[in-house]
Amino acid sequence: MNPLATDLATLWPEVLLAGGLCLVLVVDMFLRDSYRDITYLLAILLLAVLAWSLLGTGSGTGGGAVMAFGASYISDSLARVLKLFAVAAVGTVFLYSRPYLRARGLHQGEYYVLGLFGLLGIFVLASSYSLLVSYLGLEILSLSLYALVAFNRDSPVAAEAAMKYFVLGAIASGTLLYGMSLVYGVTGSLNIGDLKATIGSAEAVSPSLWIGLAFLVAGIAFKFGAVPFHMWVPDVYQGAPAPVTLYVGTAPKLGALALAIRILVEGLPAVGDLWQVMLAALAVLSLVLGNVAAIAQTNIRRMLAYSTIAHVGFILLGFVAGTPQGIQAALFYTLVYVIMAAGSFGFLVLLGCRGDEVEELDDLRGLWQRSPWFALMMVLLMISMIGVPPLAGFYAKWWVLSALLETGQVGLALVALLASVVGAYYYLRVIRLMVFDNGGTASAAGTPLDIRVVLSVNALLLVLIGLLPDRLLELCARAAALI
Amino acid sequence: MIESMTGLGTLSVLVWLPILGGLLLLALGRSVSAGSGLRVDRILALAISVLTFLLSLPLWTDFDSSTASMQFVERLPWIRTFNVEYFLGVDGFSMPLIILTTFLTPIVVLAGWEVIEMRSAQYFAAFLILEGLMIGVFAALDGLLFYVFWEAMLIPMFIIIGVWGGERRVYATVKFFLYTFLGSVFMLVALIYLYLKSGSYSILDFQALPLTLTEQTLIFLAFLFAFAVKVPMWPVHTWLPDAHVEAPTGGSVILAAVLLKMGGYGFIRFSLPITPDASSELAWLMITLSLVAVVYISLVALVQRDMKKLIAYSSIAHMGFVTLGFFVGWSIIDRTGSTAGVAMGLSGGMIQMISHGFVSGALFLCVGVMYDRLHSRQIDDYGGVVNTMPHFAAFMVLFALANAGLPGTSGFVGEFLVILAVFKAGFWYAFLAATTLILGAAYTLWLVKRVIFGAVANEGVAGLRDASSRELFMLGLVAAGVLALGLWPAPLTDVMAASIDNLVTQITHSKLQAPL
Amino acid sequence: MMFTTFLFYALSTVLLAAAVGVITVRNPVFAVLCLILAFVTSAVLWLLLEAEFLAVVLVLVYVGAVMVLFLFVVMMLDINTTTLREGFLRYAPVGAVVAGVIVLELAYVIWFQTAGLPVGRQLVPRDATYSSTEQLGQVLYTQYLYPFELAAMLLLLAIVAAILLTMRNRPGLKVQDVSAQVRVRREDRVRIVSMKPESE
Amino acid sequence: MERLYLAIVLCPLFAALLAGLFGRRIGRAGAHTVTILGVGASFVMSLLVLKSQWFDGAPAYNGAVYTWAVVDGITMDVGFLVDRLTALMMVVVTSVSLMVHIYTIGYMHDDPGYQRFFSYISLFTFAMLTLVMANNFMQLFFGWEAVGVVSYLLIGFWYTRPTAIFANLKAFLVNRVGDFGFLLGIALILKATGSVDYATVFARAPEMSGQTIELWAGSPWSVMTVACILLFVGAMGKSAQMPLHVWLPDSMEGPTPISALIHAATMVTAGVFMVARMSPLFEYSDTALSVVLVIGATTALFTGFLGVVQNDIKRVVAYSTLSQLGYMIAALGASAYAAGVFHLMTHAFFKALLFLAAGSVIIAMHHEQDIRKMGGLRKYLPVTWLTSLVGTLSLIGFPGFAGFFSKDALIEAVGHAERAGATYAWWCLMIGVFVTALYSFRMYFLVFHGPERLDAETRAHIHESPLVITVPLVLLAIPSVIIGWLTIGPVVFGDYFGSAIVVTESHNVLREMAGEFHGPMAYILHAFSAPVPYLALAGAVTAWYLYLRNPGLAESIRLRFRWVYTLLMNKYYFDDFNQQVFARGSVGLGNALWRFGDVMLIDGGLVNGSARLVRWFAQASRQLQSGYLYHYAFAMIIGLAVLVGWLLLGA
Amino acid sequence: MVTLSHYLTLSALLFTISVAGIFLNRKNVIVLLMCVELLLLAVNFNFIAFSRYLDDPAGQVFVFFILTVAAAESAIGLAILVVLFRSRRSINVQELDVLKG
Repeated sequence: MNPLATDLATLWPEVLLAGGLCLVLVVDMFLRDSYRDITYLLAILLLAVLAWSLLGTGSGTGGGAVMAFGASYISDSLARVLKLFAVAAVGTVFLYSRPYLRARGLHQGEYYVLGLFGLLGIFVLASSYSLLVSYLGLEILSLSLYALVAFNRDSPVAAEAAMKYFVLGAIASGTLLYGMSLVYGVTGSLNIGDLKATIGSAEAVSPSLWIGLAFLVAGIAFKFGAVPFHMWVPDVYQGAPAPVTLYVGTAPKLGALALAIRILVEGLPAVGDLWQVMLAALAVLSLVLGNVAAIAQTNIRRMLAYSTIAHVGFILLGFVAGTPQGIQAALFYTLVYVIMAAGSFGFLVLLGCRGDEVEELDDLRGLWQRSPWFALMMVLLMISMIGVPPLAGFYAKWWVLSALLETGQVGLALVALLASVVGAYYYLRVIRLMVFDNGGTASAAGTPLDIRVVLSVNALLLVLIGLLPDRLLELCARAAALI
Repeated sequence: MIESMTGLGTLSVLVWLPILGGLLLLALGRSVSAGSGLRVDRILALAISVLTFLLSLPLWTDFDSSTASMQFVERLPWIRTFNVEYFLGVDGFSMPLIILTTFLTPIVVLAGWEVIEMRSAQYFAAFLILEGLMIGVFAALDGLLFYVFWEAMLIPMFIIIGVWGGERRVYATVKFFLYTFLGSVFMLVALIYLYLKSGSYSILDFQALPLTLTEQTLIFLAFLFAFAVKVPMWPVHTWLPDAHVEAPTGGSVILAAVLLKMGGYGFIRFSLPITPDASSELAWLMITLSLVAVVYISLVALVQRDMKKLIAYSSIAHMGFVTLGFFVGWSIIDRTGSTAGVAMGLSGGMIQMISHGFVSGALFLCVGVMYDRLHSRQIDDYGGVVNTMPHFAAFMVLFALANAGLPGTSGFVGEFLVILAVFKAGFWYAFLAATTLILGAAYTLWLVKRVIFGAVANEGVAGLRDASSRELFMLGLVAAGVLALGLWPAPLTDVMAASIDNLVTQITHSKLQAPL
Repeated sequence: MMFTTFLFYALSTVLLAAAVGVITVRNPVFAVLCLILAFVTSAVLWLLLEAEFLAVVLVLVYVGAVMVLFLFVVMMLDINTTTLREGFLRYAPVGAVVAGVIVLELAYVIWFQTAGLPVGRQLVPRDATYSSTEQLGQVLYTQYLYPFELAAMLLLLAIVAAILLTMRNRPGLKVQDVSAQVRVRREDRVRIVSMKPESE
Repeated sequence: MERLYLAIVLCPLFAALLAGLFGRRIGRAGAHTVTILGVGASFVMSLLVLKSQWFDGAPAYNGAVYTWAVVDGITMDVGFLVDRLTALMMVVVTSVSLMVHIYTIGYMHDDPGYQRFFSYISLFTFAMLTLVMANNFMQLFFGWEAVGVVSYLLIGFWYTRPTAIFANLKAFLVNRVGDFGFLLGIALILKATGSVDYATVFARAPEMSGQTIELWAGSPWSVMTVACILLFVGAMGKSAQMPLHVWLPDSMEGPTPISALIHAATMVTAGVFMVARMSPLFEYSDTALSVVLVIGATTALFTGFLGVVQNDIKRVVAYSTLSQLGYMIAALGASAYAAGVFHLMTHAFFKALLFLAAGSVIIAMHHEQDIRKMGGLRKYLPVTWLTSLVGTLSLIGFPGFAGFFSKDALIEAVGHAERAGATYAWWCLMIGVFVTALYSFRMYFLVFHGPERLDAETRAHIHESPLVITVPLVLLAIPSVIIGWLTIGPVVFGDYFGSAIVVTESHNVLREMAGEFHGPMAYILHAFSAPVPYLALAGAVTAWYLYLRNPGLAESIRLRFRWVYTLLMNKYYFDDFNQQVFARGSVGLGNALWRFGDVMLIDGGLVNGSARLVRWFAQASRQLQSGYLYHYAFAMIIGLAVLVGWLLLGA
Repeated sequence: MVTLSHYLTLSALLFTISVAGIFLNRKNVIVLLMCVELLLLAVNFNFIAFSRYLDDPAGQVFVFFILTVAAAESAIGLAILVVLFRSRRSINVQELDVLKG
């Protein structure tokens, strides 16, 4: 069996995805608008197949890392977990989105195609083992996101958001590239394995490497949306169509995580203390600014955007710890966050899927009277975001804190905690509006069954993880164990 | 040291039965609540809570008061990754508190029987879930499990105050949530630290863990934040009056009767045994704060014009005795060099907690009874209630006297023992503590004078109908408890004795040397 | 050597001037032209670095395609050129400061903290037969097959996205509907009218 | 025997519960039958106990009923100590209580709270019995507070009267001030002896007397002194000694029967009993005894003065009670415990008698209590008149009457005592005799003799009270005359109390006096060699002259010494002082702490302040998100520049 | 003698100019897109210079891909620009301020 064949064999998830994607694209081209559901179903089917096959391999030998394409591609447990969750996230997003898009005449196959492109980008990032591949993956992801944000062509805000996102994103990838070029200049290699190998004590003290590192960190931070590279987050979350916001808010975080882990943790451990310091600063800024700024918001999605920034701060703290513990914590936090974000944005999509947009917080007033069940679900989501047990959000914070304290960074831990106490306020405000107050318009009445089920499952999943967190914790521990 | 058992036992049942019952109620939702044709929610709630109470009685009857080790232990692995266990068990401290909880919950359900018209099913559900969580807090022997229950309690309480509360309910409940949340995050840090040191979350391992003085001090302060807010101790007490004033009757009852006890319980379960040396270093602080609570807060209570506020402040003052009793031991040891009196302070504090559970709960019930009729908590709107509600007045006076620490009622025992203990620590401590005899009587009986006695103040009072048999029944139940505990505290003290002695040996054994 | 040095400085000056022109000139059309100039000059500079293939690609693909696209768009959306620029002047100082800081930071490293950089390394002399195109060709489809395929996907994505965003079929657009033409029947075209003949 | 004691205590309790809980069911008749039976039973049984203690010379019983609690190795029982002192008290309490029960049938017979009232007084009897029969401090404190509560309830019995509910709150709080000291005293005793059980404590008294305690740095006090004084503070509260006497006159707001029972005969004497019970401790501290002596004597005299100017019939009796209590306390202070307790006993009878008589008058006058509106009632209320004459004579210590023996004995005892303040006390008491006679007869004359000042329609309906009222009067009158004659020998000069009361030899004034005691008759004759009878007589005569012979003089005197009069009328301004300083003060302080400390500093400053700060910061942070692309880009670039610069500088 | 440092400096200057252009530009969005192109050009200079001085083709490969991506990127960017113009009738940067706060 020639090497190319084996390489392609290891590449099967991407191949499958790309192939399926093209299939969907082609099929969609020949469909009349009334048959869009076929595209939808095809996409879901594709994702299901992917998930099933990934599960099949993932559950087997936990961590046998396989390299391919001149060690520019890696297939290890981390990649598998990330891909699996990305598939799940994108699938959930699709499930949520259909009725909403239909109600607005936006139900076009491109939405799914672009979504799958984004997923491909995440796949590439997840199992990239070379700066070049990471860059390409990043661009695939970003470009599809830009397009998705501008997806509703008739909405001026969407266009504005897309343009801002695009320009800032371009700067960010330029910065990232600049950093990569410097790293390349110092190490003479683009391969992450080689980076780890070549950067010894001598190169570690090279200032140009540091600068390159700084540029890299800036680029990664932008992808995460960490202060001060966060400015796009609120505008995009608010401006994009709700399903797109849902997409942007969930899966890409996994991509960003992969990028960070592959480049920083696996590629540049030698200068770990440097990027840890930088990330610490960014994390603190994100925690403080995110939580504080969210308090003053009146637009739900904007508020959630700032809360995202705050959560990103927590994720970065996992990296700050630097230990495997910390990385695992960051991974766990990201997974849990994706679930929470999917739930809360999905909740908005649900409320909006009969045509009337739910934009302002005040629209939620008295939701409990109108649709108690979904109000309850949202309450669960919010509580999980605050980090109150027994919901999954708590364990995420808890693990990150453990990692921080293990490395003796008590100060950071306290900052994070105080920030999240401040943050609790605006999540509570959501609960308060829905449960305590009266008036308001939003209602889940007349929403299709599938999306209702999805949302319920999504929210209750947090409770399940909260009660029996061990499985997921172990998964993350194993996934990031080899790093 | 602990006979480990697998499988779920009494405690698990006590924890999960109410929670599941609450979820069931939630699921049934509107279909059973007030307004709907058949209204079985309250019956269901009552049934579940009474069943829980009955199931909790074995804890008392089968309790082996000769040993200080944990009983009814259940120990299952929960989060293997961090060696966290589902570890339940009770000793002389937690068992009475659990009984108190299970005893009061049915009464709370009764208190909301006719009053709660809006979303009654959810109301009762919230209380049932809350009950399960509270029992969990008292029963948990694993630090993280404890924290999970501890934090989870915030949610139902937040909802209860926020939905069924008074005008300023939102302010009050958010204040309550943030105050307590802020307090407990520090505890989380301490717990994680202890885990990193000991490699397990078992509280018993924590207690056996040797720690340096600085470590102890920091951990102690972290716990102090959490517990002081819950107790609440001056100066982090201001959430309590607001929460009480705005909460519905049942909420106030549970808040005063059980939630405040969590703080005291925390001191006994965590602060004292885990950080004995820090406790002795900082005992002066705790004693001072407690005495401030007793005197300052009593004076503040004296001038309240809102009945619930007044009782809330009196709660703070009475809880001052709890912390005083817990921490005076150190200064006793300093002064007298012997541990005689330490145990007295501890048991005084414990009894004070139980008793305060009964008394303050009862007083809030009384206010609730009046509020349901006149929809006012202002003292000025009442006067001469005894003329129209003689039976109710009798109970109210009884509870008021109990609150003023009348011998023969439970209110006396704790204060009596604590003052006896405190005197060993110094005359002036006792002098200040004993002012509660005067101040406590002053604010309580002045309240009674203005509300209960006197000629009928206004047509509102004139229109009052006397307490219904339901109300009399629930008041009677509590009254029975108050008198029983007052006339014969021996059963309670016996139950606690072993655990208290054990605690005394723990805290007098410095951790700076070899572990115990 | 002297010549290349001279060439370098000369081209660099032009390049930088063009770059500055891109961001300063008032009329976007001029800006595009400046950009094209910049690309061309840098293409020459790349030749100095013996990257002929890339230099050619830059000119052909980039200037030939992308820049034309830019120009096209600029023309299409005719943007009034008289937009205010005192904003530019107002913010120029602070911008200059920040830009200066970055340049200084970079230059400081590039010139004084060169540890780890391959500066002063002797250039490997290359004989006349050497061709960077050949080199690229050798690795591109073997070692870099995976990235190459990814690039393909990326371009596909770009196409999809561009079409999605820009193509819209407005009503009243004059297009030929083949199926309609095929489906046409005689009746549609010919109308038989019966009229009685005229008699005299 | 133990069963008997238990029964004695529980009978009234059950009666009270029956009458209280099922009052409506069993009705008025049922209520009073039950309670009277209960109290009667315990009275009879108390007599049996007295007999067994006194005549059969049974040993003192000291046993536990049940263990209240065991804490820190210290056992706290509920139990009985029954010795001769207890027995005497039990008889006094139950007998007076029985009389009052019977009397109440008449006095309250048209009151809506009939059953409640009976339940209360039975409950009181129970509480009082537990107090006197206690064998440990915990139980003592229980009874101590229980009687306080019942008196609180009874003073406020007519709860619609503002004065009544003010009075009962005041009474309870002032008592609490006493209990405050009392509790501290108990705590100190526990600290010193490690027990709350009488027997143990008394046994350890000697070693306890050695210890010292530092109240403030560098001032060691004898533990015994501090403990005794603290305990005595409790006694001051209950037995209304200056300055804690202020509640007793106001307590007259309660129905007359309880004024007789609680605020004359029994509860107020609890302090006297307690000190006598604690004699084994007090004997070790001269300082404490001197304090007791001085306070008692002062109260005896100065509250007596107040009685002279009062016009409310019950208040006059109340002040006389105060002053008599002062006498008893003074006797205790002179280590003449027996004399004190003896006076307690006689006083119980004649003061109860006087109160009930006053009550009878009040009923006859249709609840008119102002003696200036009475006069010449003798012919309308023969029985009442006669009995109250007996009571008055006994009170002023007319030779031969019960009061004479007790009072004369204790004054003499104080005279014999050589202790700091003894002479001062003796003078107070001597003058007190005169004053007592003065105000007693003033009241007597104004009520029963002289011109009739009552209005027409009162006169129309006035008539002697029914039997249920007069019979108790008579029954109380008898002991008021003879009890002293019968019992002075054994009780005061004999060794009736035996071990129940401990007196160190050096202090034992009564032993000295016992030498000259040759039976009651001789004692009476001997008394005339002392000034006491003459003073009493003088007082009576003055009263007669001023208030019958020419009342104008009394008026003119009052005008001459207006300032004295106002001083007395305002009760030396004690009440105003308390009202202004303590009541107002604490309320003001509370307000200050609340508004400034809680609302302003903690809530306004810390809590809401930080919230406001965060919200402000939040608003500010919104400005950063200007919406302009170039600002966003600028922020990114700045961030990048800072990161790079930081690394370079860090290097 | 032209050293690596010269090329690096040149790219640094290009980088800075483009960045400055982005945040100084108050005119129309399209210039922003051009600045992005300049940015990438700067990066390309780095890579090519390095690959020359390291004598390693990887750098050139990277540049090759960057050019590809840049083309795609500018295509999408321009597409968005068109959408923006259609919906707004303006591509003035200062009018892109609906989303803020």
